[in-house]
Amino acid sequence: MRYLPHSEHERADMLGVIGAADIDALFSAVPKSALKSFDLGLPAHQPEFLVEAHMRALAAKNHAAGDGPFFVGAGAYRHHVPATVDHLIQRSEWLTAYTPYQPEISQGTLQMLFEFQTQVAKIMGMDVANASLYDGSTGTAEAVLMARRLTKKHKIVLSGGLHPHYRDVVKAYLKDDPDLICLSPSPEGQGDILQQIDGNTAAIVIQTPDFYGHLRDLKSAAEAAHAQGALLIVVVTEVVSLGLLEAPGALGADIVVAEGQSIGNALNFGGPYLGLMATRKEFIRQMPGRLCGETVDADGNRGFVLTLSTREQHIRREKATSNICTNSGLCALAFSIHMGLLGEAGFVRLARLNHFNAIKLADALAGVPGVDVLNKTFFNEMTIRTPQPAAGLVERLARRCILAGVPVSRLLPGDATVENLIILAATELTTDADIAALAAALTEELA
Amino acid sequence: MRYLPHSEHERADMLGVIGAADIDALFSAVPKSALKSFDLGLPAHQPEFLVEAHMRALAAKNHAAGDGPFFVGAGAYRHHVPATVDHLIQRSEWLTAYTPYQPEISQGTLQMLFEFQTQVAKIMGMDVANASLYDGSTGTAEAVLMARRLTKKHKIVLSGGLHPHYRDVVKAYLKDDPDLICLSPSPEGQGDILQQIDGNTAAIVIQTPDFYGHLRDLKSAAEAAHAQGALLIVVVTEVVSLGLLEAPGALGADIVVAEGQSIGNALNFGGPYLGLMATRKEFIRQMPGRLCGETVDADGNRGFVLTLSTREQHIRREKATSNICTNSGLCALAFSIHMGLLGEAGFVRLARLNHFNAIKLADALAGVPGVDVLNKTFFNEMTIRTPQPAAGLVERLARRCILAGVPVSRLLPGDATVENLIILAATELTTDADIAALAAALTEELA
Amino acid sequence: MSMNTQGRPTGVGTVGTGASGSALIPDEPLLFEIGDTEHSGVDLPEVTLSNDRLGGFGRKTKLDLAGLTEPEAMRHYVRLSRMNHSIDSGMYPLGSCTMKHNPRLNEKMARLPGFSDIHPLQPVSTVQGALDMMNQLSHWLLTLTNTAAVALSPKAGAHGELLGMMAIKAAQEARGQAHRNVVLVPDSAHGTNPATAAFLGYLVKSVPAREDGTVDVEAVKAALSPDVAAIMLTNPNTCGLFEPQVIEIAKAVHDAGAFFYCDGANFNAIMGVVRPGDLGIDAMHINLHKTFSTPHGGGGPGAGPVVLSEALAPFAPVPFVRKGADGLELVEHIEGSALGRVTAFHGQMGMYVRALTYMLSHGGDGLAQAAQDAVLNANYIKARLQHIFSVPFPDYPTMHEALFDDSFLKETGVSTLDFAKALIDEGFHPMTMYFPLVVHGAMLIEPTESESKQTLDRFCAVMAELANDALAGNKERFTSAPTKAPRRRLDETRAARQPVLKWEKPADLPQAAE
Amino acid sequence: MSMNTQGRPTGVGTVGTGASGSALIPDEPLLFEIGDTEHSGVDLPEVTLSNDRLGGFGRKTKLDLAGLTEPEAMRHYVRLSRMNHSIDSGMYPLGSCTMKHNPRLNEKMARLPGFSDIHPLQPVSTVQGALDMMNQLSHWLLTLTNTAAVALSPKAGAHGELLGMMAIKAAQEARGQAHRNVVLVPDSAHGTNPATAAFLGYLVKSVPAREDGTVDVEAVKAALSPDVAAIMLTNPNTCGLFEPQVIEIAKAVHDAGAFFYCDGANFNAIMGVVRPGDLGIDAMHINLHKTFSTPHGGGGPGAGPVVLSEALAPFAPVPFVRKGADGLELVEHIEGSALGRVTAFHGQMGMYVRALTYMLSHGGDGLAQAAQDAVLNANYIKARLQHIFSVPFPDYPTMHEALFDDSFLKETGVSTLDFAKALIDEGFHPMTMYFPLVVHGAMLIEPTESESKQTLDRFCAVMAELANDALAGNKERFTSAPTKAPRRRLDETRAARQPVLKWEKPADLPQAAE
Ligand SMILES: Cc1ncc(COP(=O)(O)O)c(C=O)c1O
Ligand SMILES: Cc1ncc(COP(=O)(O)O)c(C=O)c1O
Repeated sequence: MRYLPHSEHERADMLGVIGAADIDALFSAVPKSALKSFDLGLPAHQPEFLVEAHMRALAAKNHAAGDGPFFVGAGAYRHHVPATVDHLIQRSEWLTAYTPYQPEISQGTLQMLFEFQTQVAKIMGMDVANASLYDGSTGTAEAVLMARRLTKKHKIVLSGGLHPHYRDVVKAYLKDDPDLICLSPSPEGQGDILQQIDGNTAAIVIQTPDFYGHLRDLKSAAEAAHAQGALLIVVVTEVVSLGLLEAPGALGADIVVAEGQSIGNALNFGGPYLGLMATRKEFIRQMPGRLCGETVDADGNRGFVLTLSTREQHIRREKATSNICTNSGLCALAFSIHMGLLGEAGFVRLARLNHFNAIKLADALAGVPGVDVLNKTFFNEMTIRTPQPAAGLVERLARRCILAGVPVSRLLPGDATVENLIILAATELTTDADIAALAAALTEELA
Repeated sequence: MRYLPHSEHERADMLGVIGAADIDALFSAVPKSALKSFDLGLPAHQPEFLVEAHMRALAAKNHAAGDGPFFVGAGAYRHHVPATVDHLIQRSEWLTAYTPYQPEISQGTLQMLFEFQTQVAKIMGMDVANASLYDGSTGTAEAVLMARRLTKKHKIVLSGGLHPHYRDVVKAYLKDDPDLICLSPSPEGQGDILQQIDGNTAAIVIQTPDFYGHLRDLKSAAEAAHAQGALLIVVVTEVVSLGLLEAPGALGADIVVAEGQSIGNALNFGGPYLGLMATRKEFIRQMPGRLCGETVDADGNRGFVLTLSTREQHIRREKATSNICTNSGLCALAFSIHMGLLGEAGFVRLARLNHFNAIKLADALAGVPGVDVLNKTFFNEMTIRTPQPAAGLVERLARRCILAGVPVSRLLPGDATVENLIILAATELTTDADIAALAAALTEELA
Repeated sequence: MSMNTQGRPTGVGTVGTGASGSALIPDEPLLFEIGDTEHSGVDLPEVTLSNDRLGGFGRKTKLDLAGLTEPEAMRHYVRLSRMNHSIDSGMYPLGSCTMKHNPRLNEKMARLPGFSDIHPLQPVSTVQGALDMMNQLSHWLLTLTNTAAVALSPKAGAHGELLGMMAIKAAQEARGQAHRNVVLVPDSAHGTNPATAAFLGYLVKSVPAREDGTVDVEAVKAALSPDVAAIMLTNPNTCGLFEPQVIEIAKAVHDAGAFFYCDGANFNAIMGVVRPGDLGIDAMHINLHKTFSTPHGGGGPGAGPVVLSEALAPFAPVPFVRKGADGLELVEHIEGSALGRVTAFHGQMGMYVRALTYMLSHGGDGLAQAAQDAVLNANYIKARLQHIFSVPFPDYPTMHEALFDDSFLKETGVSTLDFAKALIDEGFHPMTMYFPLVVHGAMLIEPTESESKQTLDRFCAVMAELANDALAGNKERFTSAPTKAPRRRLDETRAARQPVLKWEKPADLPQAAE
Repeated sequence: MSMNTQGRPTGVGTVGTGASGSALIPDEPLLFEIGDTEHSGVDLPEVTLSNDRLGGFGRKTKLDLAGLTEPEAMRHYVRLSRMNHSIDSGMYPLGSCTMKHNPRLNEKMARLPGFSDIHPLQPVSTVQGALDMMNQLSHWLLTLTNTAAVALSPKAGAHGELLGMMAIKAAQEARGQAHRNVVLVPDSAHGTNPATAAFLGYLVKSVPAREDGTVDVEAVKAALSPDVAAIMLTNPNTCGLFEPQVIEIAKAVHDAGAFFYCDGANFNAIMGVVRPGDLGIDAMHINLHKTFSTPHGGGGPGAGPVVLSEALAPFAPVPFVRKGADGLELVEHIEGSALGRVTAFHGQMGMYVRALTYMLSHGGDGLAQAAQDAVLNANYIKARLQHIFSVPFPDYPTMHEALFDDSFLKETGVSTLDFAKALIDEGFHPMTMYFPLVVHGAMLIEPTESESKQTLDRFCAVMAELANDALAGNKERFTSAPTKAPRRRLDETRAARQPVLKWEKPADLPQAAE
């Protein structure tokens, strides 16, 4: 067994040192009835090449995004990750290190986290960012709880443009909470969230670009919220949009949560992803998640440590701001490397290219007979109304090897008003040929 | 341009420090007529994802060995390389280091080479091995020259079982040398090399398993050669065979050359590969290539250095044993890691499994009507005679997605006696299903 | 790195001047001190946006994001990485963390485009292999635990705890027991346990441990009341002991109408050897990033699937996979489901691939052998060190980790922390310290099955030598340690008192440099 | 590592006790001191060979090969690697070696199964993409050099020299000039040049250089005779200078019936800016592992394609690719070909993929910019250091490398070697030393285009500080260097006098330990 260093005689020697008759003697505390009292019936160990063949066969049964034209978005985006990023994150010293609790021999991870926090704060226009959360959806739920702690008020209003999965996660975290108001889906970009704000409101949650691709007005929202002592939580599922859209921090956001997958991380069928969270300086002590800070060592040299851990479960236990422990360290590294490679110039160029391709896509879709593009504004994603139910249409296009986007009904089943809607995204990887193929296939399917 | 760190203003600053008006001023020694006097007409720089798309499209036009049943060998073999090997050799400190001329900061590479030399010497049963040559074919030519230097005699006899490419390389290196005797191809394993040995003979060169898969008798060859003061050079193109076959050193070989690709290295369409060379202690100073040796540092700690470099071009120039400089360092590392993972137990098991699958293949081929298996002995490779010209048959099988082996005529064109011969190999990756598919297809094609 | 008084670096890659200076681990400036907003390591075409669709929401503020060209980035991240210890470069005996070997086959498989380049919302008909993979992983987890259902989606252990406790809450409500607002948690529990319970609004009530480090069923009975919704028990527990009365405890808990949440972080000790379902648990998370070798990544990502008993199975969250008429179906919504979903999409696919690859490599036989080797290694360390180190709970053989306390250091002036830092100078990562809380100055050592006898021997020799040196009064070696690492001890108080959580341009700093 | 008197290690991964000891770079025993013949990191089924076909040639002797399980192997090779300097971790200014950035995209592309998992002898119809790739690479090489043909197959630069000189020999024979048995080689040439010429049986005759470091056309004319087959000239030369009279030299050589072999190892200085074909060369190898960024790998593999003039094109070896009726054809045999083949199969495919990927990434414009940046960087170093260091050839701007001699150290007792070793302690890899031979105590510095201005500034500052320190009489710092590396200076004499070239079991050693 290739992963186990002991030979049989080493095992025997060690048992001898321990003074145990056999290995079972070390399991003496286990009730007899439960110790090795079964036959697992699982396959035995296998050579690497057979395991590889097994896994390759499974992978081969999936249609990879690169296999044809691809327009699926709705919270996860296919961008190009430079080879450098994936190479670097596989280095032993990044991949196989633990959480940097021993700073003297973890300065690599710690300095990287400090750089990551800086990058995240900068793109969001906020004072501070944490060292990552699981993903955007759980980050949104954490932000909602954080807002309650900060304001000591209860009412939470979720915009109708919030990703339905994010809404569901907040609902699960706030189970049956009557103070949680979820506005109905707003595929046309309409919104009545500002009317919902009252003196009991802890926070309103607005996603932009929203689930349907529309850009939302954060400035008015911030003003309305702040007027009532409520916080504005901004959610971003496509972090690339921040290269082209005004920073939420500059518009008055109090907490910004984002899904960071687009930078540095593959689609991975939904995970692992990367939760980003940034906030105002004065809110740090209610922030969940790890924070890395600068300090000096005994020789006066600059160094970094995890800090403010009195917010965290391993110190504060039931009084912690969150129960999160393991977070998305390596995804944060991937993000930080990719963002470090992009820099301001590259990040802005990337965002512009995404928007450019999305405009081409929108224009091409608008030209397909029977198709309406619902968006007046968008970044790289938009919603169309088709004359047919979306689910079947998308399925038929998939059979033509075109992954045409997400039928809204997949996330909001049973809602007749969205049955014919499809959300489509374009990125820097979308080619003119892809768009032409989609438009042609859609035209044929709808003919 | 992502690989170039300078911005335009940095370039200008640097020219200022240099005191050059512009970059062309630094090229003032170049004749005007030759400096930038052309338009290359080459494409401009491209984003990574477009380059990747271009290369993927080229790769996709090839039939990869893993795409179907595969029996091609004849000097290059498809074995499983553990993921650990390929991961490790991509570590910056291995991949992007230079030849370890500064031992204080190259102990990683040096210790590895010392271990590699030990491994190679052990599997060959020889006293010493060098730190690699380009590949087996050039290694064979180097061995021949080394034998001449050692014996101060001239005649070289190449067995008819030597890989035709190896023979061609020796011929090129020894251009028009009347003392080079190349015996005619011996697909049946026949050999008359011993009769060729005379008092003027520097060395005889015998490959085993030979090009056609036959195992050759090294012991008698060594005795016959030594009786005349000639050396026995043994060539091994399938290094895995040494797990199951007696070590050439134990049978009297004086110089052993092998192609090491099978361990740790992919097929790569023929390169980079790995030349292994081992010899007797007393012959070291005539050996080509780098050698790594043990020593101590100023504090008395064990360390390793490149040594005996008075054999080499950078010290001896026109008196060097060879002109080789850059060799196959990283392929040697891959070999050493893979061999280190295998160990004696694994290497022997691997060789046994190869032989086991080859026996199944031979038996299945023998069962195909019209096919003769020429080999009485083999390791993992064999030659068959078919009723039809081999080239066309192999081509037709390729169209059925079966890569059925190498038509001997590909390497010995125009030789009517080999026109119907195919060389086929099995390895640990050959499955029963692959063999059945081949036998069935062959039966059909020959029906 | 030599620093000016503001703690800023004075150059690029200076080799430290102290004893810790190594020519091959030079200091590295911050990304922002190397790059600027013009440099970029990504080539992309410049496009003209003549008619944008941004509706006036376009960016007006600058990002001020530094970029690096590719060679600069490569060097920056390679140099930073070289300042890290890692499991690949040395023993990492962190108790409760299961820092085992991370096979690279797993990494390779996770990167097959058929797994890494598929979207969570592309048509289910186009991801049948992914669903099959999830099904196979589920089968292994269910078989190894002998439980009824598994929810794959939690993102890490603590997230699994959350899901499990949510399911318990929902089940209690379904039984009309919504008033149950207490969760029992032993003091030895990991911080995530009480944090999770509190996160869901439960009151946390502690259960005392016995002298021998295990939980007394009688103490549990005494603590159980009609207000108790569940107990959260770690087994093997955080002292490295298997709870001998776990079956009785489960029964008592069930009899009292409560559920048994088992923290499965220590499953590595018993996988393939003991099935938690046989012990009466109702929910248990499994850290794939511990037991099933998905790499820890410097702090994640992990994956914390939760197995559930028959009683809790109906309260599993979406999504899950089931067999349908046209192949595998992904169930993403259930009408009136009590729990909904705990994360967007389907969880940590990348970790599932790695974990399943690991399981197939090991096989059922190999997993059991691994568990037994993990236990063997911990007992070997305990046996070799127990004569010098103080063992708080000597009554039972330990499971996968060996726990010592600091009483052997009492007279030395050397603290557990000092001792651990001295280990750094010997090339080892420290053990877990000061956890579990139930032991004074705890040192929790988990070697895992991945360490060879040779390494364990060396580790024990170093530990013994250090202990003898501490007892011999050589306090300075410990209090000044580490001296051979890239940094000496860091000032954590300063970090917390004057938090500097992001880089500011020296010019932007309130008090400028010098 | 603490050692006994036999130089054997006393333990696993001991942290060195000297100043060079770093907790993160512990010493590592030899593979054979860790593993044994039973351990294996590869799982394979045991098969029964009831009826083997080995004809009695089966192995009787033991291999005595140590094996490691996978976690042990991972740690062994990661630890070893950490003792290496690398281009990714620091500047590697080795003159003549072009240690430039190695993009990881190239590595990724080379590993696509369509390139890495194809066999050199599978049917040509199944490898059309590979042939197309080779054709595209050839097109770039021919375009950049303006030559008539290219032979891709040489395995490295020296192998390319061999091929080129073989072609020249064949061409001379074809012209009835087989008697020409002299090759002219300047003293500044790399060792492979005279070694290659001698390998083919040529007499090597040196050509003196001028005071200014370049070759005088008159000196060449004087050396040319009816016995001269060729000149081997490096351009830019190994002093970092472009040969100003190269066109005149080519003409003189041709007029005398000889050929011009150009060593193209320094092509990085001029790619996209000067086409060697325009200068009159007949053959030139191009080190893909220098100019076109394929990684050096600690000593290879490389690739040394050779471009050929019209005159030599007919003497190119097999194999080559050409357009045929059914797509691309691989020509593996030519009836009566003068040269045959210089290696089995088709050369370094893996390197071709990397080089073409690099070319496409850079584009024609990027390659020219890279060459100019390489030259800019070398001149910048020269400009910043020329006031302290001694410049042997100040007349011309340098090309891609800056050459200094040791005259500035004359009174200091510090040698070039000492100086270089002190650079190690500052985190830099030394420059090339004592080459070219034409300069006393040469220091040849090639920064390549990959180094940023920031790094160059730091390098120059360190170089200047070292020089000043040497001049200030601080000899000890240099003669004792390095002190911060994993090893102090090694005893090379001992290594050569009592060669120990492989590990022997201590028991097997003639004189047993102690
Ligand atoms: C006993 C125990 N429970 C729970 C956890 C939390 O797991 P995670 O870090 O994956 O959230 C840990 C992790 O360290 C643990 O050791
Ligand atoms: C000038 C010069 N010529 C030839 C060579 C030989 O090239 P290779 O090492 O690829 O054989 C080198 C390599 O260092 C060189 O610098």
